[in-house]
Amino acid sequence: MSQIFHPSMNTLAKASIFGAVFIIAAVGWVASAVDRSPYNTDAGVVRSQPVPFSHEHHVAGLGIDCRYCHTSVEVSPFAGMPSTKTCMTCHSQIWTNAALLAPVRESWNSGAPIKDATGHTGWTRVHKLPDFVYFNHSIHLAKGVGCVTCHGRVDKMPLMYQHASLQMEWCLDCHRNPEKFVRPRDQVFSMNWDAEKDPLRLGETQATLGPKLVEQYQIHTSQLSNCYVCHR
Amino acid sequence: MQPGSLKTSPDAAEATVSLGSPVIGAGLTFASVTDKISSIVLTRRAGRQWWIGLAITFLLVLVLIYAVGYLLVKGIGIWGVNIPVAWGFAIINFVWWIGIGHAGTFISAFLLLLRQDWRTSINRFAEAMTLFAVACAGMFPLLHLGRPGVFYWLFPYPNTMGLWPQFRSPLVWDVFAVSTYATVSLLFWYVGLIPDLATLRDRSPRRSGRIIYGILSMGWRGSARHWHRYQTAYLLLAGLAAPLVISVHSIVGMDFAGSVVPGWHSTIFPPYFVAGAIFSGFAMVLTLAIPLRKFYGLEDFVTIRHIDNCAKLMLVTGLIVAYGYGMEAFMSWYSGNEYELFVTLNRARGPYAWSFWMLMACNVVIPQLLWFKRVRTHVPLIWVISIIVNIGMWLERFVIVVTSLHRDYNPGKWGMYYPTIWDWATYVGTIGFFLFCILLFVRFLPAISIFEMRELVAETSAEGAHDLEHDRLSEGETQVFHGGGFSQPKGDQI
Amino acid sequence: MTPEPWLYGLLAEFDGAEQLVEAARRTREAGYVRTDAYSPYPIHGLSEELGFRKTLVPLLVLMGGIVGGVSGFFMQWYANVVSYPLNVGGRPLNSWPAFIPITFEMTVLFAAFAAVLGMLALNGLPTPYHPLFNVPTFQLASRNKFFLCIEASDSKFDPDGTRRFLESLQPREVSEIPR
Amino acid sequence: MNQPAEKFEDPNAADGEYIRIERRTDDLGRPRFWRSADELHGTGPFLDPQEFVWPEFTAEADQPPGEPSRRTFLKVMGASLALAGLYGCTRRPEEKIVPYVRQPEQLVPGVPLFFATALTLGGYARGVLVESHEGRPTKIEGNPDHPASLGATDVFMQAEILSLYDPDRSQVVTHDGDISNWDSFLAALEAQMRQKRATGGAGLRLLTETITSPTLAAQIRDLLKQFPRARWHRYDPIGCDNARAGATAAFGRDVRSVYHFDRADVIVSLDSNFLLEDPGSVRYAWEFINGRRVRNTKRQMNRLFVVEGTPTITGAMADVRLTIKASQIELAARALAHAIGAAPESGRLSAEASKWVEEAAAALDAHQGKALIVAGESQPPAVHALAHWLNQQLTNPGKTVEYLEPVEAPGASSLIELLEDIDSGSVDTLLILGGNPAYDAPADLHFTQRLSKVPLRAHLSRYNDETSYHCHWHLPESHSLESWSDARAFDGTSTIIQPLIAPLYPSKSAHELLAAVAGKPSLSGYESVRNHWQAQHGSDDFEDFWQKTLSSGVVAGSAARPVQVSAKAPLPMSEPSSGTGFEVAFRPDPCIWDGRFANNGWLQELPKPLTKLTWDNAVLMSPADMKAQGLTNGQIVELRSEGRSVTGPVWPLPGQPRGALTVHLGYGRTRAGRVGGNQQERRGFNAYLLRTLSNRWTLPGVQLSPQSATQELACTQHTQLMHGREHDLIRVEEIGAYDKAPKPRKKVPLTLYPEYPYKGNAWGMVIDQNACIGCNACVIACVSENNIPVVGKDEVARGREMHWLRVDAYYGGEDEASAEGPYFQPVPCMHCEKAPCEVVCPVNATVHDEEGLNNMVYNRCVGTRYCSNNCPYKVRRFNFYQYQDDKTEQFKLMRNPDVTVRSRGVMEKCTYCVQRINAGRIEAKKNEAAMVDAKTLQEREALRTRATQAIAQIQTACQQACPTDAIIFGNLNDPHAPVTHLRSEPTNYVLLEELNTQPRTSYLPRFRNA
Repeated sequence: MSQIFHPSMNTLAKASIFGAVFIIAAVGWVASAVDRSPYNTDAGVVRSQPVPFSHEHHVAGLGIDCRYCHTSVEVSPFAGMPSTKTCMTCHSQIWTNAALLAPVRESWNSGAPIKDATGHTGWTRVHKLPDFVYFNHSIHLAKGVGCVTCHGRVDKMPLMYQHASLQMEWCLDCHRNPEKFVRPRDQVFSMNWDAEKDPLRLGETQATLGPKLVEQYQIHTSQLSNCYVCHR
Repeated sequence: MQPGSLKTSPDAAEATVSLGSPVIGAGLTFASVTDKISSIVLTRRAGRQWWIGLAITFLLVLVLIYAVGYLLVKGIGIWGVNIPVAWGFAIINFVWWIGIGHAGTFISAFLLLLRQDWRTSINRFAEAMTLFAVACAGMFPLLHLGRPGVFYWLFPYPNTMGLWPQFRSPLVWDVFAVSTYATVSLLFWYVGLIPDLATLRDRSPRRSGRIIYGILSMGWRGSARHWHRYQTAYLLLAGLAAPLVISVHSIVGMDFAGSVVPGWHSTIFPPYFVAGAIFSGFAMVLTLAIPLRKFYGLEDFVTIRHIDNCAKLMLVTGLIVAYGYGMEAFMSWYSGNEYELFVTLNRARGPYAWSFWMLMACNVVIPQLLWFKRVRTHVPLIWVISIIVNIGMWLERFVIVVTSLHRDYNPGKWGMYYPTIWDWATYVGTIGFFLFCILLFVRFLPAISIFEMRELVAETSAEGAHDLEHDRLSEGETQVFHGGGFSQPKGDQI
Repeated sequence: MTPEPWLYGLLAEFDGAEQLVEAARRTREAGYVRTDAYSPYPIHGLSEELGFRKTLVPLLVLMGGIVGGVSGFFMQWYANVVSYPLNVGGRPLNSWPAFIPITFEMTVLFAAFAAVLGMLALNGLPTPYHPLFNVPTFQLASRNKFFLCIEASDSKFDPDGTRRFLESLQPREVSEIPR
Repeated sequence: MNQPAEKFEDPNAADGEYIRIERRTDDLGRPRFWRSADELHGTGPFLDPQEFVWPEFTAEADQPPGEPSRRTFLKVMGASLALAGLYGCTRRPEEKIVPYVRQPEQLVPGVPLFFATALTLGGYARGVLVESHEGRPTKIEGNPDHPASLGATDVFMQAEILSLYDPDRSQVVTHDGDISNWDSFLAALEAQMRQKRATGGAGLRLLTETITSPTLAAQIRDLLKQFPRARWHRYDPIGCDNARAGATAAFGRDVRSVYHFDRADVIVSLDSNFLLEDPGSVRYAWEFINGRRVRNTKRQMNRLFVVEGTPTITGAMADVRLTIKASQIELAARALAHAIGAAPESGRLSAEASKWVEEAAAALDAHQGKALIVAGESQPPAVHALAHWLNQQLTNPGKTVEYLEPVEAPGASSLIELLEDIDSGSVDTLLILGGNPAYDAPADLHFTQRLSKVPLRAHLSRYNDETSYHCHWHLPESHSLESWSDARAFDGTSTIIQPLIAPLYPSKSAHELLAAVAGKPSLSGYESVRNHWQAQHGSDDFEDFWQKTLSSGVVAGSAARPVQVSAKAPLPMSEPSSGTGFEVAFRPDPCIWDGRFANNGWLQELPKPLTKLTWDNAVLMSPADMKAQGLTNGQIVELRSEGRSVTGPVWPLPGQPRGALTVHLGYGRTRAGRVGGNQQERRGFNAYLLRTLSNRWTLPGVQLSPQSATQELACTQHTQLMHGREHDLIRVEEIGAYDKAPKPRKKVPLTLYPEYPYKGNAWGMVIDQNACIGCNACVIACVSENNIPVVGKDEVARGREMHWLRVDAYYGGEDEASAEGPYFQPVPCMHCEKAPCEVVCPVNATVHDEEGLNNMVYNRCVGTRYCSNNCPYKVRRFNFYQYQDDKTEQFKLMRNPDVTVRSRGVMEKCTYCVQRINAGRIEAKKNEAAMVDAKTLQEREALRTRATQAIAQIQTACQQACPTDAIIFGNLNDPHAPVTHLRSEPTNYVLLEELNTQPRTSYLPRFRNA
């Protein structure tokens, strides 16, 4: 009987068995990476809008408070989207002829909700939670969770995009350790609050301040990871 | 030796059987054993029956694929399950298949540890049977999910939800038990195959065959040191598989025993599930072995002694199972729990009484025939009995699942269970898949462990071990055998 | 004297197990170390005759089992007590009795892998190519023939002397194993 | 409806009206609402409706169940090979947020508003509060201020939400079956009216059902003034005709009797199902039960005697019950009158009946002035007259019963008169406002063929139904939640009906149509109603009155005036019905009433209180009779009488008198819709086909002939016997069980498991089985609140109904002959502290939370259904198919946005209305957190109180709907909560206690005062 295989097959065969372990591990790692990547979470993806509204300009530039447009954020699960009327309070006075604002004026005149150039009605949703997740803005503000904590520095976003992954593990991170994130109730709308630099609370750091606030605001951490808190 | 003389007439062999009676035919040599078994795979043409069988079973596989596809499109609602009977055929078939698998491991592991030399000629395809049965079983828990697409949530892996499986649930135990069982069985089977694959490599007339078997045999060359480690590892695997097989069906039993459902919540379930598993397993071994030895003329290897032993084991396990039934009924009365008692009475008198009494007939009454040696050595009769036992064991699971659920604590939500065409299609489909795999197996792999048979030859007939005249014949290329060195089977037997 | 580089060793073919065992013993007594015997089925005591003492496989299996068991239980304890503690049916977080089945299964799984992979590794398998396969009759090692091989790398090896020694064992024939 | 969103823009543009809602709470802790300011009630599409009701897993799109065609083969094969590994991989679709152009000031996006209005049944108003999410009515609750509701509802009120969004509602005007429009109808009408004005309206006829609406009544009055020769006719398939005739017979004039069951110690019902079938039933149920709540501290209860022709839920509550043929009840009534000391001796009675009469008479005698006799609509006027006379004899008037001015609009002629005029050819224009006489008129009137003689026929109705089919014009009618109107309750109290949403389709209300007839087609319903009340109230401070009235939901002081009347001695016996064969009793269906709710899936799938049948009516028969006739369940029988016949399946009804059959009206519709039945597919059989003018309720001498065929009926409870498990199911105690009961003690459950401390809230529920009348209001409320799908008859028959809350009905007694009850047991999730379902879930999809709730996380569920197997109470429901209709736009608008819409393959169950709990808890926590910044101590305390209030006010949907407060939910850690007190009642028990599942839901036993 003659040889069936070339000597190199020995190495090859051994390597294939040994390598299988690493291949499987690698596949798993890639899968989990993709799962958490913006491709899957849409984090950092800028959406096209009827009007290229710049939070950077309105928040950082003009210093408009979040609540000016997102009116119901303190009382309702839903932060609220500004009505055309809200836009027109200023833009009936300034930039009255700006081409960019045509859709707004169009809506105002026609009385129909805002449309983009292609005729699609409405703004494109940027922060989308699955329908089986019930997020309530008002309670988070009441308990000292700042806008920035979830939405990022919108004052640095010329165009709006989703800041965080919005995946369950991300939510749990704060629901399990609120002290790492809570801030004074009077600072929830601040874009650049920092525990170290808070003039009213000298010498505090998040590490020292957080637990106190959790205590004061009666945040029952253990309850925060109950399923029914977010899912119904 | 003369052609044809190798094949001792079955009748002669079956006439008398005792503990001393041979586990292989007389006058076998290393060479003849090797050539005969390997030739089935390497040189014999696949017979007409084989093709017909393959065609039929393949049709059934198509039925399975369609049934599963329709299930995935429409949803679990196409089955007969409902509230209160939320488990139906899927779980029944799952338990049934898992049970069947057990005989394979039992034969190869337990009997090896117990130094039962007669096991050698049946352990190989018993193990194959295990693998395919487990494959069939594995399908059902997956398919019976409301959302099969997320079955992987039952496995622990780092996920973005920060969640884990619920390790207290017997279903998760199942996941681990069944997957471990499948893996270990596969390893055990493959390790057993390596030397035979080497034999096939060395005897294959075709280059393709030499390459394929060459790769699979990993360059095995029968070195004394290799044999040494090989046997140690094989023995240890057997030692691991033995408790494993017990644990697997105990855990399956705990799927039921772990619940509060009257008729399920019973400590006797694990042991008598294991006994039942081996009971049905041996039944299936016989159901397969008897036709197999006939078609491939393997009466010398699977002798009447094997059939007799399997029958005895069926009898023993059957009695354990019967004892289980008895204790179940007794405890339901002795516990004084009205709900338990009701379930027992409802099984015997309720709308599903037919299944209960059929079960008693198949699993308790008919196996008693096995007390008689006449019956144990009457091959066709044994074959029929083994099939009856298979049916009986399926009915046992039907009775356990359906009759317990359909009338439990709350009369306001009692109900009935009627399987649909899709339940049947899926079940029959898996049977087809099982036989399909078996047919492929006997065609492409040695259905009997060649090297262990050689060992057996060495032990039994020292003098017959080498037979010069025969060796000369076979030193050359294997096609020499086409002229028919030994028993040329009749055409219709191939 | 140095062996030819093209030679792997010499191979003697025997008809029976007894002869092979006998040959193996005498080979060892003759002081050959790098030897091996090949048989179609495991022959009791043969490897000892070649001076093979004990194997590591059982130890590996034990290790595998321990690793599997510990990691199995730890996984369950960690998931239920540390990672995401949940009140499930009012049961204790660390419901250790409920964790036993999976712990056991993991033990068996890891042990089994250790047994198979360990055996292969220690045997140096897979080796699809081997000089022995260059010897035409060697294919009968998987059928009905028994072989004894003395490798050229053995310090006592010398082509003629060793061949003479092997022939003194009355083999069916002695053949050279080209690399 | 193609673009729902646009339909929602600016609903009441026509009206220039809008309501601002503020929220306060009354002492009962029930939410109440009133409105102020007078602005536009406009609520545009603030979000795409789909935003809130997107099915969970879009990848699992699915068709309703059906058999595979050869076409599906490839798809199926493909799917099977793909093996569904791709669930998670579907990218979420891009979504749009559509903000307002001008956001209404009162509206806070995401926070529901509540509006007070009323819904009518048979013309009588029941006040409701309607929950509205961004302009979409989603849920109906009772109005605590309304006398006919007291904050509770019945099944019909709850189900109106589905009726509103019913895609089968008529959406266009049709003329001779072709699509037309309002303009062409109004043109045709105008042409007709022009010559009518000349002739003073000769030949003009209106046909309506009972009208209590003051505005509509006034409009008709004006119309008849305008057209002196026109006439108005009225017909009701159910109605109160017998009661009114009886009153006239007794008092010489029509009066309305209003009962006060809570003031009566002894109540005798003469075939009256006052717990279900009276315009005041919701209130009566509460009063009646109030008279029999048994507690450790209050151990008396009223005593109910019932004689009835067929078992009803009222009979099921009876302490002393007699079921005899309906035609025999007059005899029993007279015997009773005789025993009380009335004139003529009655006919012979069975021994059983005489015994009942004696007991009843004795009890009545002993409770003069604290007794009450009620007669049912299905009894002839003579029986009603007897009842009035008896009440008077026992000095009950003014105490347990009051007589008021009739609340119905007077001046209507009868249907017969209309038909006679048609025969005489003096009718040329017939406007049918509502109702469906072509379907439900007595068979012997041959309504349809006589109707066809009228030259111009128009029918205003919500559905293009049988009557529309026989009219030239069909006119879509607006739903009560879409249009302005008003109506009076059983006691005359008026409510202004205000719309919550603009009409989904081009429809008009009766007001608008009549205005058009009167020549003012532009007059809106809003104007008609407002003008009427302005005229009534006078202009000074009218605005104030108008706002108060709208926000409170009742017109203050509008109840009918009491009248002084005295009953004459009983009339002579009306000749007893004769004839061999069976006696058939016609009754309104407990689920779809007279057929008007036939197309309402919620009601069709609602198990009937006694038989637990769904989707069909049946010929209800005494089990003994069925044996005698050799009939099996569901076997088809033919009922034949006077050459008319119907066929339907028989079903056994324990307690049904021998020789009597009962059939429920409302089924066998031919043009109800896809749900209620059409030409292709009928639901049940049409019992109206046997009903005659003279025998509207009881038809003697019916021949019954069994057929070979059998029909499968979808029954949700296969056995109504307790199989000796009374102790673990429904405990029935004689009154005074408390004396035997153990002293209240803190139960310390033995268990190997650690005790989980519940420091915060600990939710629990107590169900008072002595208060449950089995009316099913809780079930429908749950369906409406929790987006529970309708699965259809076939699925129900396979045991797959989805109701989270079921009401089991178990019969007591030895056998079917001596069956007691049935007793009712609502079974929601028990929220066991040691829940068996949780331990077996392989993926942590159902676990406990810190408030003791058994959480069911749909999106984690993989669907092993192990939890259902391991639930001893079998309260879990599984989505075997994609049951939720995620295609129909209307349903997307209807669903509760606060509850996940479950999709295929997941388990679901009662959550204790966790969405309401969370809303309350969040409110409380907001206040708690705010306490940090409180400046003063008072402010701090105010916040604390608001926090505790928010928790205390949480109600489950079933609890809020229950007319008798049989379901009490609350925080067991709150020592003041009612649930805590009831939990510690010595007779309080949990189901299957020996399993030690430690349920949070516990039960109080049923008591009998025999």
